This record gives sequence, C-alpha cells and structure tokens, in this order.
Amino acid sequence: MMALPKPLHDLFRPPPTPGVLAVFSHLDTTLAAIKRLRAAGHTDFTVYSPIPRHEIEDALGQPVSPVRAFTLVGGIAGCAIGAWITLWMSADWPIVVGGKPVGSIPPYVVIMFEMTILFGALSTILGILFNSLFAARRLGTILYDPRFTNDRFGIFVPAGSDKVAKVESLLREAGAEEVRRG
Amino acid sequence: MVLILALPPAALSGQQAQSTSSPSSRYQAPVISDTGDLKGPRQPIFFRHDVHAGEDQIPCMYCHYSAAVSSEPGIPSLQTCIGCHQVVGGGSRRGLKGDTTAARAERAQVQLLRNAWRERQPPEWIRVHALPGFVRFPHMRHIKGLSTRQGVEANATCATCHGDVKHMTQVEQVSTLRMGWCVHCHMQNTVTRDCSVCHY
Amino acid sequence: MAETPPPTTPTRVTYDYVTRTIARTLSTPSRGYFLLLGAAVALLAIGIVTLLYLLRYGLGLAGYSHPVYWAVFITCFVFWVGIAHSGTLISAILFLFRSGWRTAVYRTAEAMTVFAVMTAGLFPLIHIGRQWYFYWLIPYPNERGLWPNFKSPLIWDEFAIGTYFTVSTVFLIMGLIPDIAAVRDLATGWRKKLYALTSIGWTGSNEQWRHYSRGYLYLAALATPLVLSVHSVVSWDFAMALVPGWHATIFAPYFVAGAIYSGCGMVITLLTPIRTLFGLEEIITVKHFENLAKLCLLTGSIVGYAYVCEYFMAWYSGNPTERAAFWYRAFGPYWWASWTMIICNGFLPLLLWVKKIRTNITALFVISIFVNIGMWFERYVIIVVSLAGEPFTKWANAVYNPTWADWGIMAGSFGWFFMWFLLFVKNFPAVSISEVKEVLPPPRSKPSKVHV
Amino acid sequence: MTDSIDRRRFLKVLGVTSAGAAAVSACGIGPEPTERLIPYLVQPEDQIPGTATYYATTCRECAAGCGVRVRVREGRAVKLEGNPDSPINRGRLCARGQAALQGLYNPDRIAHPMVRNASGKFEDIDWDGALQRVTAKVREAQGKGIVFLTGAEQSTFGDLVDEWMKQVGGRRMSYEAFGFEALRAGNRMAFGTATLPTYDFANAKYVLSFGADFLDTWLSPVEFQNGFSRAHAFDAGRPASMAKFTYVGPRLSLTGMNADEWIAPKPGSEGLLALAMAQVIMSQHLARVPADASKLVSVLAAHTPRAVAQVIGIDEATIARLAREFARSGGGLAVAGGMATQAANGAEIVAAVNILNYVVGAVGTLVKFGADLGVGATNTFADLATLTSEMTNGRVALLFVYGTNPAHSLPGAFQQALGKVAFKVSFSSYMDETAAACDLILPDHHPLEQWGDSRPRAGVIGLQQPVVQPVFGTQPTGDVILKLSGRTGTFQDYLQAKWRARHGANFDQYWMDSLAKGGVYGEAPTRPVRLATTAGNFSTTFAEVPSWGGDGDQTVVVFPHPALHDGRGANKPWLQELPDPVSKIAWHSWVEVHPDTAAKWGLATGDFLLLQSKFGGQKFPAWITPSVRPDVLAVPTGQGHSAYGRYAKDRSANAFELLGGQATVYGGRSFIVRATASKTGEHQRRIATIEGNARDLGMGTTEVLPLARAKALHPGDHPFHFEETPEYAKDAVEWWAERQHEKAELGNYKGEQPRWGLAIDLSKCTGCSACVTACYAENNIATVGEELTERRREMAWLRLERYWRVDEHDNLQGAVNQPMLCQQCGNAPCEPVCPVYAAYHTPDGLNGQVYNRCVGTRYCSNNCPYKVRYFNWYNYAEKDGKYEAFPEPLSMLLNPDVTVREKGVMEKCTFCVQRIRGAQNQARLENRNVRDGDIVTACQQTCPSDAIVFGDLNDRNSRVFELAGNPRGYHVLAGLNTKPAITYLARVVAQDTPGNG
Repeated sequence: MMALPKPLHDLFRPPPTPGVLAVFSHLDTTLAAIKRLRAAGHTDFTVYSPIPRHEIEDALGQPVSPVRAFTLVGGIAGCAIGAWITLWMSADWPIVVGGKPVGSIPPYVVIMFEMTILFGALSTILGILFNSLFAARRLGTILYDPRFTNDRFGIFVPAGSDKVAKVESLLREAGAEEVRRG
Repeated sequence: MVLILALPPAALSGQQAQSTSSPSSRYQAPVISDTGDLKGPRQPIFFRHDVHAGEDQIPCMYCHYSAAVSSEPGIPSLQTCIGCHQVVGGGSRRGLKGDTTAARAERAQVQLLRNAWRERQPPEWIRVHALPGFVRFPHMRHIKGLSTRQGVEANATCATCHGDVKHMTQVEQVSTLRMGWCVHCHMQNTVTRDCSVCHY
Repeated sequence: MAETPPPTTPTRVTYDYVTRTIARTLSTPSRGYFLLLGAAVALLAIGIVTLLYLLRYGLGLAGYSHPVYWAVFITCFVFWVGIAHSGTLISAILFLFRSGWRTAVYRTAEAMTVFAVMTAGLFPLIHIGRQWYFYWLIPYPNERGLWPNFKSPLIWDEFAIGTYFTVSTVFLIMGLIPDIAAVRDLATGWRKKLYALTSIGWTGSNEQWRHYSRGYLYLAALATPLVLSVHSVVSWDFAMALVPGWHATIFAPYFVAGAIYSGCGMVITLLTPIRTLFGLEEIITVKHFENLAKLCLLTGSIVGYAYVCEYFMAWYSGNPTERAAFWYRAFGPYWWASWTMIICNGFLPLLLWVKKIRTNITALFVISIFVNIGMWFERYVIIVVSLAGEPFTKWANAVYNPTWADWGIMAGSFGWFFMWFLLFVKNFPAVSISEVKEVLPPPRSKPSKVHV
Repeated sequence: MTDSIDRRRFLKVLGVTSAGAAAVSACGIGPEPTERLIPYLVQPEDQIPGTATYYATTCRECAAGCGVRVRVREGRAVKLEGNPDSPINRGRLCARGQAALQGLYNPDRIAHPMVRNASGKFEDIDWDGALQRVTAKVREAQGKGIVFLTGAEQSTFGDLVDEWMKQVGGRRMSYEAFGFEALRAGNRMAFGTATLPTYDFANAKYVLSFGADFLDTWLSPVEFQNGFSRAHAFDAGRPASMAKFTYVGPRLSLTGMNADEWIAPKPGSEGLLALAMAQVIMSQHLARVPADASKLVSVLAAHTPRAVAQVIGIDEATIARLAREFARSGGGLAVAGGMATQAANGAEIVAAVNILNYVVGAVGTLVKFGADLGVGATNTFADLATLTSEMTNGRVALLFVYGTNPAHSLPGAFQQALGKVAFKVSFSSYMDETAAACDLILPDHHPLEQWGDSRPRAGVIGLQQPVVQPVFGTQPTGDVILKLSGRTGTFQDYLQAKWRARHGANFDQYWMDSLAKGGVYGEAPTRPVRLATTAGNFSTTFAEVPSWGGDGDQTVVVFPHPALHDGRGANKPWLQELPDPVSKIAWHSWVEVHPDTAAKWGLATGDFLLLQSKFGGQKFPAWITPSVRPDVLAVPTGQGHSAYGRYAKDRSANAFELLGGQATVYGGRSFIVRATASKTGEHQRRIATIEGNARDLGMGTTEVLPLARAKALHPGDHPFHFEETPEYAKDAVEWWAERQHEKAELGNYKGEQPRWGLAIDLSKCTGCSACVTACYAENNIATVGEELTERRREMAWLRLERYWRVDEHDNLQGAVNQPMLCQQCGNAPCEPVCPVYAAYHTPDGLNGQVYNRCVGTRYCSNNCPYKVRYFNWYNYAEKDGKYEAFPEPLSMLLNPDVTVREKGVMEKCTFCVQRIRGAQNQARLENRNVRDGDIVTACQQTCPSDAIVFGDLNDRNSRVFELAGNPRGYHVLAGLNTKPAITYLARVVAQDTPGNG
C-alpha cells in the first residue's frame, strides 16, 4: 500500500464505519428488520438485496431518486445543442441544396431528436453514477457480504460501540441468519 | 509580347522607377556569407529576388509577365535572364560594397546561368508555391481585384500572398496556401465563397 | 438453498440456482467454443483482406453497375441495423410494459443489438468511395470552415446510428453491472479482479438500487422512441429519395416492423444454441420462445401487410413509374429475390399461428433462419432491385451481380458480429441474473400469496 | 514498339510541368512530391502560360477535309474544335475529328524507324540508315515495278509523291476502303462525268436517300449534317420549313434513323423505286421536267409503280405517294450511296437516282457538279485488284504504303500478295496490319505535327500546320521523300513553293492569312451537266434484282462503322468507347438481326452467330433489332484488327473478311455477300449500352410532334404541359415553393446572378454523338475499356438515348435521339442528399460537383432521376493500373483546366464550368459582363447540326431564353418538379398519311 497524503488518503481510503451487518435469507424477515430498525429510530442503515424489491423501498420510505432531473436537463440540453449545431453550422457557410432554405427546420428535427435522446441518456447515466456511487455511502467503508448479490439480503446498521449490542439483538430478533460486527 | 520582351525593365515600370530612384533611399540587398541559414528551398542557381526585385527594382511582371493577364504567372524563359545577363556579369551591385569574395560568388552564379544558356539546359527550379490539382487560382483575377480594391499598381499586389519577395534572399512560402487561408481572405474582401469558383 | 420454496415455483429454480447456472456459462470454454470463435475470426479475416483490396483498388471490385450504386454493402447495413432493433425493443419497450418474460432473453438480445450496430456502423464507412475521408461526415471544427449537410438523410443516419450505438451500449452496461457484481462475488483469480473493476463498486445497497431502478426506467423511456426513430431514419435514407420503390410514406413503420421481425428471428437463432449449450433450459423456457414467436408473428404480419400495401398503392396510384417499378420487382430479372422475400417474410410467419410449431424449438430455429434470409433479401430487393429497375429513364437496364468483394465483406461482417458475440457470452452473463430473479418469488420464511 | 518518350525533352517543350502533372496526380494521399519547374529556353511568342492558343489546321481523319482549330496549352494540343471559317464544316466537327488527338498522343505510336531483321523481327534503326536502305532499294527496284500506295490524297503531298514516282519510274495509287466507284460510274452513265458533285442539303425541301449515309460516313458528313439539319429542322414562327426526309435502305443507319419515313425495299432494287418515282413524276407532270428528259420516257414506261411494286416489295400506292411528295416539295434532293449502291448493279442504281434528280430539276441547283469532291480521284477497287495480281506475279518489287491500311480491309489475297513484294516500306506511325507486314517502317509525323494541305473539293484548300512539337522521333514523310529524291529543303519549303506558284503577288500576306484562316476557301462555279446520250441504256439490268457473290441462304450487308469507319478509328479509345449511334454498342462488333428472324432461330441478343461466306467466316454477337430488314443481316466494319495497338488488336471480328475480292462491273467492291449463319453457343452478357423503344416516347422523357401539330403551335402554347399538382392544391404548393426559394436566397446567393441553361432541339439532333467525344476531350473523362463498359461503368457525362419511333401500325419509322446530360436542376434531388455538400447549388444555377469534397456515398446518383452521374470505381488515372485511361503520352491531351478525378469520386456534366469561369475571368479583365455567346460548351461547339444552345436563362435577350420559351420546349420528367435548366425542343416528324400528300 502506497502512502498517500492525508487529504487524499481520507478521500480514497476512508476509514471503515463501525456497525453491524446482518444477513437474511428471506425477504419477509428483512422487511421485518427494516420496520424494527426504523421504529427504533435508525435512519442511515443500508439494505443489501440481490434484486430491487419494491417491498424494501416501501419499507424504507425513501424519496424519489433525483436521477430524473439529470434526464430532463440532459434531454433539454441535447435538443438545444441539436438545434444549435444544425442551424448555426448551416448559417456559418450558407449553401443552398435542392432549392431548400439554408436553415430548414424539418430535416433538423431529426438531429434535434437524436441529440435529445443521446444527451438525455448520457446524463441519466451520469446521474446514476453520481448518485449511487459517489454521493452514496462509499464502498469499502461499510461491511458487505458476497452473498448479497446471490440470494441473501443484508442490513448494515452503523453503530458505535455503545449501541452495537442493542442493534445486534434487534436484528437477530427480526430473523437475521447471521450477524457480524465491523 | 515580343515588344515587352525587347524593352528594358525600366521602360516597363515607367514612372515608378523614376520616382523611387533616389540613390540614397534605395534598398540594398545584403551580402550573404552563409546560405545554409536561409529559409526556403535551395534552388539550382542562387537567384536572388532581393537583388533583382529589391535592389534593382525590376517589377515582378517583367519576368512573371503573364501573371496579370493569365491564370498562370509563368516562369521566365532563360532568354529573359540572358537578355540582361549577357551584359550584366554580376558582382558589381552597390549592396556588395566592394566585398570581393561576395562579388566573385555572385559572378559564379551568373556564370551558371550563362552555362545553362550555352548548353541549352534550363535549370530545374524547385517549386515554392504549389496548389493541389483540384484548385484553380486565376492570377489575373486576383491581381486585378486586389489592385482595384487597394488602389495600387498590379506589381504591388503580389506580396499579399507571396510575402515580401522583394526582400527575400531565397524565396520561401509565407502563406499556408490552405483552404482556410483562401476563404479567410475571400470573406474579408467580401468576394464569393462559392465552391465552384476554385474547384472544378 | 431456499428453505421453503413456494409451491407455484419449480423447486430447483431459486435465486442461488439462477446465479450459479448463469455464472456457469462463464466457465472455461470448450473446444467447440474455440472452433466457433476461430470460424468467426476466419470470416473476419476474409472481410479484412477484402477491405484492403477495396481500399487499394477501389469499389469497382464489388459488383456495382450503373445505376445500381448501392448494393450488398447497404443491404448488409440495413440488415444489421434491423437485427439491432429487437434487443432494445425487448429490453426497453417490454420493460416499460412490464413483460416478465423478457428478463430471460433480454441480455442476449441487447448484446446482439450492440454488436449488430457495431457491425452495421462499419458498412457506411466501407461502402463510400473514399473511405479515408469518412470523418468529413462528422461536424468537427476544421481549418476549411466546412460543415456537413444536415439536410442529408445520411447525416441523420450518422446521428441516429451513433446515438443508438451509444445508448444501447450504456443500456447493456447498466444492466450488466449488478450481474457482474454477482459474478464477481463468485469468481476467483484474475476474473475476480476484472469483474471487480467492471462492476464499479456495485453492492446492491438500497441507495444504489434506488437510483439505478429510476435511471434504468428513464433510459428505457428514452430508448423506446430511439428504437422507433433509428429504423425510421434508416428507412428515410430511401424514402427521402425519389426512386420508385423507395419513395413511400409507409417506409418508416414498415422498416421498424421489419427490423423487429428480423431482430426476433435473430434472437431465436442465437438463443437456441446458447440455451442448449449452456444448459439454460429452465431459465429460458419454451414459453419464452413462444413469446418471441408471437412477436415474430405480429411484426411479420405487419411486414406482410406493408408488402401488400406497396403493391396496392403502386397499382392504385396510377403512377406509371411506380407501376413499372413494382412490375419489375415482381416479374423482372430479379423476381427470385422478390419472391424469396415475400415467401420468407409474408407467408412463413403464418406458420406461427399453429401452436405446435410455435412451441417446437427446432421448428422455430429453422423458421428463424429463413426469417433472417428473407429479411436480407427484403433489403436487397428494396435497394438493388429498385435501383436496377429505375423506370424514369430506359437507360437503366442494369446488369447487377454481386462479386467476391461483396460476399467477402458480408462474410467479414458475420465474422465480426459473431466474434464479439462469442467473446461476450463467455465473459459476461448472457442472461440477466438479477432480472431473472426478479420474476421469481422472493425467498420467504413463510409461504405467502404475494404476487410475483 | 512503344519506346518511352524522352520525358526531359518533353518537359522542355512544356515549359511548366505543373499544370498537367498536377492534374494527373489530382487528389492523392500523402505529401505532395516536390514539383520542379523547368523554364523555356526561349518563350514561344504566341503562347502565354495558363492561356490557350488556337491554331488553324485541317483535319485528316477522313477525306472530307474539315477545318479545325487546335487548342494548345503549354505546348500540348488539348482539344480540337471546328474552324468556323471553313465552308465545309462551319466550325463543327464529328466524333472522329475530335478523336484525332488520340492519334497524335496514341501510346502505340511507332517512335523510331524500324527494320525487319534476318529473324523476321523488327528492330530499331536510325533515320540515316533507314533512308540509305530505301535509296538502295529504290535503285534496285527501278524498272521492276515501284508502287506508292496512299489513301485519298488530293494534296501537295500527293503531288510530291507523283513527282518522285515519276522520277524513279514508279506510280502512285490511292485507296479508300469505302470508295465511291458506283457513284462515279453512275454519274458517268447518267451525265457522262465520273466526278463526284457536292450536294446542297441546306436548301433541299425534301431529302430522299437511297442508302446514302450522308450523316455518318458518306462523302462529307459534317458538311452534309450541317446542311441537312438546316433543312430538316423545324422552327415555329418562321414559315414552316421542315424538309421531309425519307430513307430507302435495308437497315437503319445513323442517317436512316433520322428519317421521317423508312422504306426498306429488297436490297439491290432501290434503283427500280427511283425509276418508278421518275416515271410517276413524268407521266403525271408533277414537276417541271427538263426538256431533254423526254428521251427517258420510253425507258421509264417499263417501270411503272405497278410493274416494280412486286419486285421491290413496296406497294404501288406508296411509290406514287413518295413520287408526289418528292416532286411537289419543289426542292427534292435524292442521293444514292452506301448500302444501296454496293450491289453489283450499284452504278445503275446511282444512275436511276440521278435521273430522278434530273426530272425534278435538282441537278445544277442542289446537286452541284463543278465543286467536285477530291475523294472521287482515288483508284477503284478494280485497280487495287489489278495491283494485287501484279504483286502476286512479282511485278512489284518495291511497295510504299502511306496513310492507308489495305492489309486490314482488302481481301486476303492482298495480304498474300504482300509477301511476294521484294521490299515493302510503310510510313505508318502505328503498327497497323500493313506496317506489320512491311520490311521497313519510316513513321510519319501525325498531321497535327507537320505541314501539309488538302483539297477536299474544288475551290477549297485546307492548310495544315504543325501545332505541337513532334511527340516521338518520327519524321514527316514529305521531308523523307524530298531527301530520297535528292532534293534540298523541307516539305514546308516545297509546300510554300507550290502555293507561291499558285499565288504570286504579295505571297507572304496571302500565306499568313491562309495560315490564320486555315486555308483558302473559295467556291468553284457550278458546271452544268446534261443527261448523257446513254442515260437510258441501262435499265435492262433491272429486269430482276441481282444476286450477289457467294452462296448461302443469308444476305449479309457490311457497312462502315460511323466512328471506326474502315477500322482506322479502332486505335482511339474515345471512338471505341463511343456507343454506335444506332446499336449503342461499344468496344466490339455485332450482327443486326430482325426480331422475326431471331424468333425463328431462337436467338437472343448477345448470342454469337458464325457468318460463313464463300470468302471467310467470322463470329459476331447478335443484336436483335427491328431496324433491319428481316431477310438481311448487317455487320459493321472497324473491328477485328490483328495489329494496330492495344485498343484495336484482337478485338471482335473483321467484317471485311466476309467479302470477296472480285470487283463489280463498275470497278467497285460489293459489300453485300451471301453467307450461312449458325449459332456458336457462345453468349455475351450485355452488348448494348442502352435500349430504348417507342413506348418511352411521350412518357415525359422524349416528346414527338407531328408536323401538322407543330405548325399549329403558337408562342405561349404548352403542348406538353404536365400538370401534377391538382387544382385545389396549387395555391398551397406555389406558396410553399415561393417561401422556400425566398429563404434559399440567403447568404452569398443574394443578388442578380445568371442561370445557365441549355436548349436542345431534338428536331436537329441526329444522334451522331460528336458531342459525346467532344465532352470526353474537354472534360478529361476516362475511357474504361470493354470489360467495364459491359458492367455499365462507362463515364460518358453526355450520352445519346435512342428511342425507336413507330407509326400507327407499329412499323418502325426511325428514331428520336436525345442527348442526356446533367439537367442542372433548380430543385436538384442530388444536392440535399449529399452529406458533405459536394453536390450543391451554385449561385449561378449550376449543380456544382466539388470533386475534392466528395467522399463517394453515391446517394446523389441514386436520387438522380436522369441517371447522369458517374462514379470513379477505380483510379483511371493510375499509372500502369489495370484500367489506366490515359497511358503516356495520352495524358498529354488532358485539359489542364479540369481536375482529373480520383477513385471514389462522383462526377458529372458541369456545363463546362471551366469555360464559364474562363469567360467570366476574361470579361472581368475587360471590365464588362459576360455576353451571350461568350460561353460555348464543348458539346455545343462541336454539334454539326447546331442542336445545342447554351446561355443565360435570366438574360431576356439570349438565344437560350428565346428557345426555352418555344412552345415545342419541354423539360424531361417535368412532373418531378426538378426544374431543369435544359429545355428540350420536341422532335417534329413530317408524317404524311397516304393520300395526304
């Protein structure tokens, strides 16, 4: 491991978050655990699941993802760029073809449309990446189990040493198959 | 054409030669000791535009006589050179200021020309300004247009593209001669940008 | 591993089964795989050599003959673009329609899309006369101050295909990320490192799923009009021209339907061997094939209807050039191509009305091959025969015949496509792991009647 | 044989290498090679770099002697144009004349003298050595027979040869493969003079041709075509002046297909038709018959229409109608020649036609004896047959051959006889069949490289001057003969001396004037002729239609190819690639078969037929066409060379080999032979470049108007107005179109600009295809060769579409020819589809095509309804490439003002934009605007019938504006709303239904 200067070190190798990781084999037990955690006042726990389940989303009661704003802005920008390149480039060196106006809108609509889609899609991707990878809790700072991408659900609850035991018991009670500290 | 060839340079340039011929103000081409430093391609004979067009004030179109009337400027025939150099042996111009080594060197170049004429072997000049085969550049239109627009005599328009050849010891290409350069000038002068003016 | 499987599901197919079955497709390849890959690379080599010849000597090596100025290369272009359509259709449109059955087949279809667009995109570059100046079609700032002509359908094409390639590629990659993570968590050695890198930190946390699901939905929503637009734009390459047989308003929907038809055919062609070879019978079931067949039937019927429409309009319009063009198409020297297309695309899909055929995978496989052939000929007929039969001037008694150069490039395109496809299926999950799980009942500690 | 030319020497001549070299290298990839500029030693006085100089000289491609002007750029001859001062061609030129340049720069020219060595191979020899040998051989052969064989050579050079032959005791003979023996004999029979008169087509009011192909190969085609189109053209507004043209012959030639009516009597019976017509005219007093014609009454009485109808296969009423039409026109001109006069009774047929002319008073007015044609002085075929037998018998020890290729066109006996001649010397500059059989070759300068003159007809002397430095190490034969005859001086001195003798005082001025004008153009007085006393004595020969030589069940007619003629054009790729005006076949020969015959034999176009006459057999691909009589097969000459360079050698079959060596009674050669025809089983996939039929007429492409309807047209009428927009949508469409064009005038498209346009009168166009070759020459169009022509990759920017024209009974009556070139549409479909603006609209209304911007998507061609865009499938300029179109020194004739296109680029007609820009540059230098007529496109310039007019459609005073408003005018495919700049004027057909005379 290469030593990094402090600010960079903090950025790239953040210290692990202390907490508890529970592994569940069933969806219903996971949901129960979420309910209990929320009832216990926990808000910033992380739920792992191999597939997106609307039950989990419902149980967590999260707001709608801001990705849609990215899509909208990207789409509008794309349309504008499409209009700009077609009209400006036509006017920059006006050349008449086929007796049509130099800046003829109907053919340019195609370009505008394609640019809308292209920029919309690309900014959606950026939105997903930004929100789920960078703005979310950093990978590697919280506990994870490889089974979560296969057939297990998991809940990681950040907890200081004072609360660990309490959370552990809460999770076990909810039906966790396995509980780990980290 | 025969007539023009037979006349001495001064006759052709007429008034201009007179008005600028005050000896003190005349440009004097430098003495070149190291030709390796010069820009532009090395020609088979070290023909110096700065001596001929600069110091001696021979108008461009004395040699490149068809530039103002034809699309091609043409390069002078050897006869045009020898017309003067039969008499002018070189090495006696004012700019040399009595430098005998330089004078000898210049005389040697004139001798190359005389040899070529005697052996009827014209020198193969290296082309400096070349356009691709798909571009038409009618010199006469440009000369006429520029001289009208700038209100100057035809010989004064050459420098627009060819640079200050009058003061070039060895001619080099100063303009890119690329399309963007052409178009830029056309737009500045509000002349047409129609493709088929140059490309056909 | 599920402890108490719900009664409605076959016991074997659990989350874990799905993960492991699909991950097994990435195991060490067999000799057969290498043979196939070798064949694809050999075909590609033929294409490359042909291309070098074309670059050196000129397009004259191909069969072009006045006035047939577009031929096999553009036929292949449209063919591959068409193939590319079902992928996004299955992944995006059916996603929006919440069709559960798509999950088992969409990854293959989507990979096929990306590679088919990659293949198609080569043809406009190969078929132009001065291939080395292809970048003049791109609007980049240049010394000359010149821009491309946005009125040209070819520029629309460039934007449409470019956008489609970009969007379908990111769509494929997006879908792959959770699956790569799943494979990462099973893999060892260098593969684990590769997948760890390519899964860009996917863990399946609730935050990730939240943004991912939304984003995926918007992507699907964007991709849907894109799919329809791309083949519409491709069809406008022809419909915007005044060649009789091209100049028709029906072209956009006709081409889109044809594209989906050919794409579904190609999906069946590709899935049948994959399913058998990788033992995915329980994940990709006969039901899936039947659904694909139904899609074929639907789009094939639309295509058949378009054929009837074209001929009817040619007759009903009373336009002598239109009539001449379609008479030439059906009964001219290229009648065999036209009738191959009509039989393969107009009549063959009618067999799919029969459930027995629809659910017989061997029969479907054979039909799908003919669908591919028929759709190739459809483009051949539209492009070559319309140009050859140009009825405006009698100058046009064409003598077009493809040459080795045409076939060489076409072979190369198949090699190129299959090379990428084969590399893909051995290195990435060819069936979506997470989405197949989505249609399974989630593991529960006690049986529940919660909907699937 | 093809010694590489000394390039350095060339460059010295050129002065600058840039123009040509850069044009060839065009748009290559990679760094530009270092170019070198080689100055002139002495600047030629009359040449300005970058500006063309024109020199007047005389065309020597055939005996017609047209005046030409050669455009010379930087020492290279780049284009031939007709000399407007010449009374023969009046500034026009045919395809063969245009192609003379490819003879000058032919890559297969013989560069040095060559001698046959002991092993029978040719080896180089220097000029001195060669001349010594000839001198020795002449001395040796004196008294043993020396013959100097030339082509039609009515010139000072011919005089020199005569002098030299007299000096050494030899004789000169002249040979033309298609001689006019029948014409001369027929004239002698009818009028007692064996000379060839000149014919005034321009003032004829009715033209009746008995097989005479006066538009393509007969006597003086350019002159006749020019005159004919004046008579035959239709001009509304002026009193209807269209002369009807009826063609009588077994097949439609280029001339025949321009007819308003086609009569195809049995071959050999044409004379009977003429006599029957004369009989009707005399008996019905339809014309003012000269008094001395009365002696014909008894002769003619035997040839009533009723009597001959059966024999000739034309019904009585038609004969009578023709006679009435002909006589009542008040200016009937009948000509006989070509196929109709090649039968054994050819002379009688000519005499009969002479009588017909005589009875309507055409002799002396339209048929002008006195202005006799020089070609009439050649030796007859009988003379050549005699020569052959003399050679065979060893009575010729030394044979010189100059300007003719008898080994190709004469029967095999001549070639065998050549072997019996002790020493043969050829002056040919090409390795033709005769040169290949000679012992010594002293290559001559090309006519464009040397001094000379030509006397095509009495009163006219065309002067010929060297316009370029010699390309190879050849020497003018005139100089050689002077040296051989021990005289000093050059042929130029000799020529001047001869001219001085003719014109003493103030000779220098006279000489300079003649040089500038291209010759001396006088007019010989018309010599009156009277009917000879023997005029009526021949008719017994007509008792029945003759049978001709040989056996076999088929009648085969051998006719001269309009472009290749007797084969002399076959080494010029322009002529090889020029589709035959009738069959549209290029690069090979064919046999014309009537569809009925073909159906009987189960023959398809492209199937090979083996024609076997008593004299020889040859294979030809069949071209099935209604333009030939069902009982006749027709074959063109021109191909089938066994030598003559890369373009001619081993190409197709030589039709001359079918013919016998027996001279006819009048000393001519019979070009009709009996033969058997059998299928060989071989097949050629595509033989014709284009097919058109009557159904295409009136489909918006080609329009035809009957004379009566055309006469009734008033200015402003629109007989072809094609209304596609329905009434209710009209306003909306017009509003839309206006808005479009308003917006289209943005940027630098603002302001008053010309709109270049073309008007093409289909009534004048004969389909002769001179414009096609002119276009090749002007625009550096590549010839692609036979293989690619078969694959339809020919590059002709201008093509001639030939559409058959039938009468109401579906009988073929002729054809309409339509030059098809880029229409320079206002709403051009090709433009918007180009992704890189390589196809775009210029402010002056052209469809610009920027070659260096083109990436080659070919979309423009797909979208062009006229299909006039052509693609460079290969690099035709690639040195030593498989399809190289301009092998050195053919590249010397490339027009430096036009880019040579590289592979992968689309090209098309640009209305000779280089000429437009040149004229604009010139006008600007002179501070004026371009005037109507300043710009002449290459096709317009050469058109012998003046069918093409170029100009500014926005200039209300221009000729083209006037023609564009002609009620006969229409736009091709107007319904597509492409708004073409070319206006076609409908072909008018003088159709007269029977009884409507």
